[in-house]
Amino acid sequence: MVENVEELIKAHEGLKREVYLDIENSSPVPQEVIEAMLPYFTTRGYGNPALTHKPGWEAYEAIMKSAQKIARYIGAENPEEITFTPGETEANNLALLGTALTWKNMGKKICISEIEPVSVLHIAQLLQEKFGYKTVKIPVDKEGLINLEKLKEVVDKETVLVSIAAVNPEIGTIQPIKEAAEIVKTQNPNTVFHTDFSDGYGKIKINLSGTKIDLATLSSYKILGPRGMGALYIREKTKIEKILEGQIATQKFWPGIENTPLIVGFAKASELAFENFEEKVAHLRRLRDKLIEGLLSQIQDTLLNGPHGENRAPDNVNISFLHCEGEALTIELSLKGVYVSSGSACTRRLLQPSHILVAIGRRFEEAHGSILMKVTRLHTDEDIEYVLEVFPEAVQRIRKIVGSTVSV
Amino acid sequence: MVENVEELIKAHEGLKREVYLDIENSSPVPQEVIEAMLPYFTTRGYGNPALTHKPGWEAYEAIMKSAQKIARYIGAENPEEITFTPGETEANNLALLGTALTWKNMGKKICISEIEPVSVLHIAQLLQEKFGYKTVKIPVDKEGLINLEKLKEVVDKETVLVSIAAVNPEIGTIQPIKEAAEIVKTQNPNTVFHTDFSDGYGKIKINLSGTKIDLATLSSYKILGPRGMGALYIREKTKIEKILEGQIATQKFWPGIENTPLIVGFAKASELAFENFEEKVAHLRRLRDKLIEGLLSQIQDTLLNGPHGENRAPDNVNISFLHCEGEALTIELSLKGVYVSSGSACTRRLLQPSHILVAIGRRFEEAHGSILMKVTRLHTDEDIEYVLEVFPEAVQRIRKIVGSTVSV
Amino acid sequence: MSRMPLPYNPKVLELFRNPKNLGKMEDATVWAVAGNPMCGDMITFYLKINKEEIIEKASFESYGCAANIATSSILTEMIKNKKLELAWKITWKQVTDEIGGLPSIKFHCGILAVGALRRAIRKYFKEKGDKPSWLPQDLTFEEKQALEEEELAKRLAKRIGGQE
Amino acid sequence: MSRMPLPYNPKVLELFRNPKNLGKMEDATVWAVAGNPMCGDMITFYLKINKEEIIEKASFESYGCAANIATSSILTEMIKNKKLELAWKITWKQVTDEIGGLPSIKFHCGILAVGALRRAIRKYFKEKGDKPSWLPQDLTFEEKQALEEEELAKRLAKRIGGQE
Ligand SMILES: Cc1ncc(COP(=O)(O)O)c(C=O)c1O
Ligand SMILES: Cc1ncc(COP(=O)(O)O)c(C=O)c1O
Repeated sequence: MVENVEELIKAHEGLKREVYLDIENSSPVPQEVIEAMLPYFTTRGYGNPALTHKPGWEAYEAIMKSAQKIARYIGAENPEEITFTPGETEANNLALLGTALTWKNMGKKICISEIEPVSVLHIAQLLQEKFGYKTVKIPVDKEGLINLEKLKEVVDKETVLVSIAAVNPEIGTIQPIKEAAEIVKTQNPNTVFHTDFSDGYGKIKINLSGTKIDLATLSSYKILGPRGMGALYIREKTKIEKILEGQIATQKFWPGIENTPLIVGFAKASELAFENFEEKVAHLRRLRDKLIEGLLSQIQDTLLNGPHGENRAPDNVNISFLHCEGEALTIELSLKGVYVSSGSACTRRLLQPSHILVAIGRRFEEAHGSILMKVTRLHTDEDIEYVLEVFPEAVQRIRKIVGSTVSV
Repeated sequence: MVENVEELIKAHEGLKREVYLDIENSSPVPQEVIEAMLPYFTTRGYGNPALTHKPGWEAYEAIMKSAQKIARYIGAENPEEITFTPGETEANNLALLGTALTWKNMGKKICISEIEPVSVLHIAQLLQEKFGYKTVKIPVDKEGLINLEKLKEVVDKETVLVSIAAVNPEIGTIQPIKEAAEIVKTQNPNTVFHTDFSDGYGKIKINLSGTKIDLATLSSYKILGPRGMGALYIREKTKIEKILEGQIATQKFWPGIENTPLIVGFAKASELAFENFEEKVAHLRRLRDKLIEGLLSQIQDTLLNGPHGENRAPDNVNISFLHCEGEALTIELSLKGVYVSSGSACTRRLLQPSHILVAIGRRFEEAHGSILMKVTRLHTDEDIEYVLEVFPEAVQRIRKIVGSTVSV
Repeated sequence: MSRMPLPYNPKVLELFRNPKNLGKMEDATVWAVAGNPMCGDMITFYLKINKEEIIEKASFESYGCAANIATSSILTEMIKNKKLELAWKITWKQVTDEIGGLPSIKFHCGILAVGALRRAIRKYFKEKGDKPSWLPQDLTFEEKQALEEEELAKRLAKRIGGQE
Repeated sequence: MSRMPLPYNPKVLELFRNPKNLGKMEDATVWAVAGNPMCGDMITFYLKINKEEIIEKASFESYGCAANIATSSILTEMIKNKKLELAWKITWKQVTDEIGGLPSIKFHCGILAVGALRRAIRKYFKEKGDKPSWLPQDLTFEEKQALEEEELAKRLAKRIGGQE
């Protein structure tokens, strides 16, 4: 199989431009972030931050400063509220399983939206299937906005946890998350409110201490930081239990010794995202709209998935190309140097396409032909123009292969 | 607090040499490993290895080649048996909790040694305290060798799991792990045998497919690879359930998308450890013995913790300095550029000193004055000589502060 | 298996890029479909069959991934100028081998391609009102699998809610 | 708190490196110990007290971490030339403040230092056979804590197995 993949990579030789837009799944790390991390791999702070020697103290300093920075960017009261985890997945697991463990005798109802990322969805399902919880899914409208009325109805005395992503990772819907948290706490002040904020961090501003949000997940690579790093904001008085056991260094809720270089990289990536924030976000919005409008106007039989305009994450582009299978299209685009992902069942290794697209009412065929892209501050107008140049012919070629099949 | 730490770091200015020996807790990463990782952060394989585009295929290739390499070094049948995790802690949690979840209706007895690392010990305790398991601890002798007779007695029909570290991380005892696994399987062929092999990997050879070991934990930083990476060897037919939920990329037992640069770094560190293996291990042994003999001969009232000679890990040095508190000594040594850790209660933020030292019969006072050091292939004779030069006066100064206190 | 063996081999990629016998055949003797757009996997096979029951021309259209496209394309090559009886006997395993192997999660692509071909052959004889002795009464493995995938898609769609 | 606030401040480090009033005092009027080597925390206080009940000299020895050493040392400075009554009134909080603050997990070091001092003062009056009115009958917070730590260590040692 390794030989096969070498051939696949070779098939990409001689590309005149490469544009990576699959930030949803992974991302390259810019040079400035690398340079911030490097000393912590080799010459500084490579010790255990809980120990009394110089490399440990250097690690402690770096971790504290990083936590302070990140706390500031999300309006947390203090850096102790930041728990670093190996990623978004682990932070979501800690939020949901840790809360369920803490309140296991208080109630057995959990409430999520229909369009949560799989790490939230699958934990909620696990709690229902194996631990006697009732998991209620709040429906969303055609743009992915959660139904606040329904949320109000559902949250009751039995509800230990509500988890709703502030910004949907796939279709970019920005939820009224503050209101959602207010509603939940009005219904039951003891319900813990969690949000996966991975797609909001660095893209929309939030001041968590001014909200009723108790737990919020952050992810490093989604803002061009290194993989292997995420965080869970845990509001000071929120009770939670750790879900794994082991050596405790400076943190209480995730065992093991902190990964100083990656924490420093995450903080540096945050700094780069929040410096001249408005300007950067305006750049994202402009490229996003250029890409959306270019694709919708040049290619027929397309559907934008998720909201238009202000309710949409500034970086998110998700379009369904009808009569066009998504995985085939990602390969065709890859051979032209454009790297994207698809909500197709094929890409997901399941018969079902993205549950998120289905939840906003897309037919299966529409979901199979969806392509997800995210622009970053490092993308240029030329990048978008290149994507717009190669996209129509890629879609055309795949549609030619499909021919009359799907309309038969 | 951050200001305080800056002062502490400043107090180290003008050191003529620095020798980092706290490999137990964290480690710097050599330049060759950095160089292997760097392209995967910035220019190659930064995609999701499960996706059909070039950066994904590059990631897949890198991960497969890394897994193949590591599989080869431990004598695994095939690379599918390697599951990458964010660290040793997570691999141990997966091994123990994942096995307990799988066999929860088969038996409720778990068996570990008295001297397991805390990530194994605490999970075993958790299973006992919260999930109705009976955790039996196999005693060890004064050198830390497990009692095989006792193991044979304890393992019965009810025993779902045995976990014994092949090499003890603190006192370096090399266990007769093959025999232990044989005994366990003879008593009950269904019992899953796990070993935390983090302190053996790269230091002693093993051919796992020729043993009865089902699960084995590896750690990257303990062989000078990057932090944030570990692995669990899962023998092909061994059943285990994942313990966290989320997006599945190319692996089945740990959710989330693989961390390609750190996996590549781990593989490169492995390569460096296994190239000219005998020579490197001989170098470790020589430096280890030079350090042990130098300290024992120059400083009075010392005790070597763990075995002498062949039964001791080639890199491990652990000595108790009587009438000398360990944390104070680590600070004194740090101010001279020698970075070590201690089994003292203070360092551990508990009233109790290392359970491992207590288990081999050390009195509390002896444990409090213990210092743990590990040498690496990058240490030189000059490093060891420097340590031997500064150590006696450091111990002397701390003993002067202690004065007659402990003998009162 | 813990690692999803995803990468296609070079032959799949080549046929994905330059598929042979692609497109609707206007003068087809018979055509058939297998799969369902709901599961993102659908193949149409067109056959031109002469009086000696030899496949003179075969073509395909495919709504599916690269493996789907490549297996369909190679199958059209494999059956060209073959007697129907011989074409019928081609198994999904032979198709997969011919293409140089497929990742296990893509096996169903080869199965679907063979399913579509066999449907077309059955349809040909049905329309002719004639059943040769080599043509089994019962559905073969590949045909059953195609049917199952189609039904699974419908059930899933129904469960998820009101999709056609 | 999720983060262990570990780093010592510069004053602690300075006193760790250059402790004041270190060492056994041969001509001490009284001495006392608090803590237990089993928990890795033990302080000996030596006092030279004159007829006016003024502490003329104080010194210490410490088996413990840097915080332990520094708080003991600063306390010997704080009580020098003080009347016993005033020395008695110094609380662990004042010691901790004097040293510029301690990480919370090191608070017990200040408590133990004050505990040792108060024990020495009690012992002085007990040996004299005299109890001034300002000296409370009951153990104070710091003395009780010292006692508790000592007993915890013994219990732990017993539980873990056969240690003295
Ligand atoms: C003393 C000690 N150090 C280090 C580790 C491993 O830490 P990590 O999982 O962060 O690699 C452990 C895990 O049990 C441990 O007990
Ligand atoms: C589609 C998708 N991509 C990425 C991630 C995050 O992956 P990681 O935890 O490896 O950062 C998730 C987590 O839920 C996800 O659902």
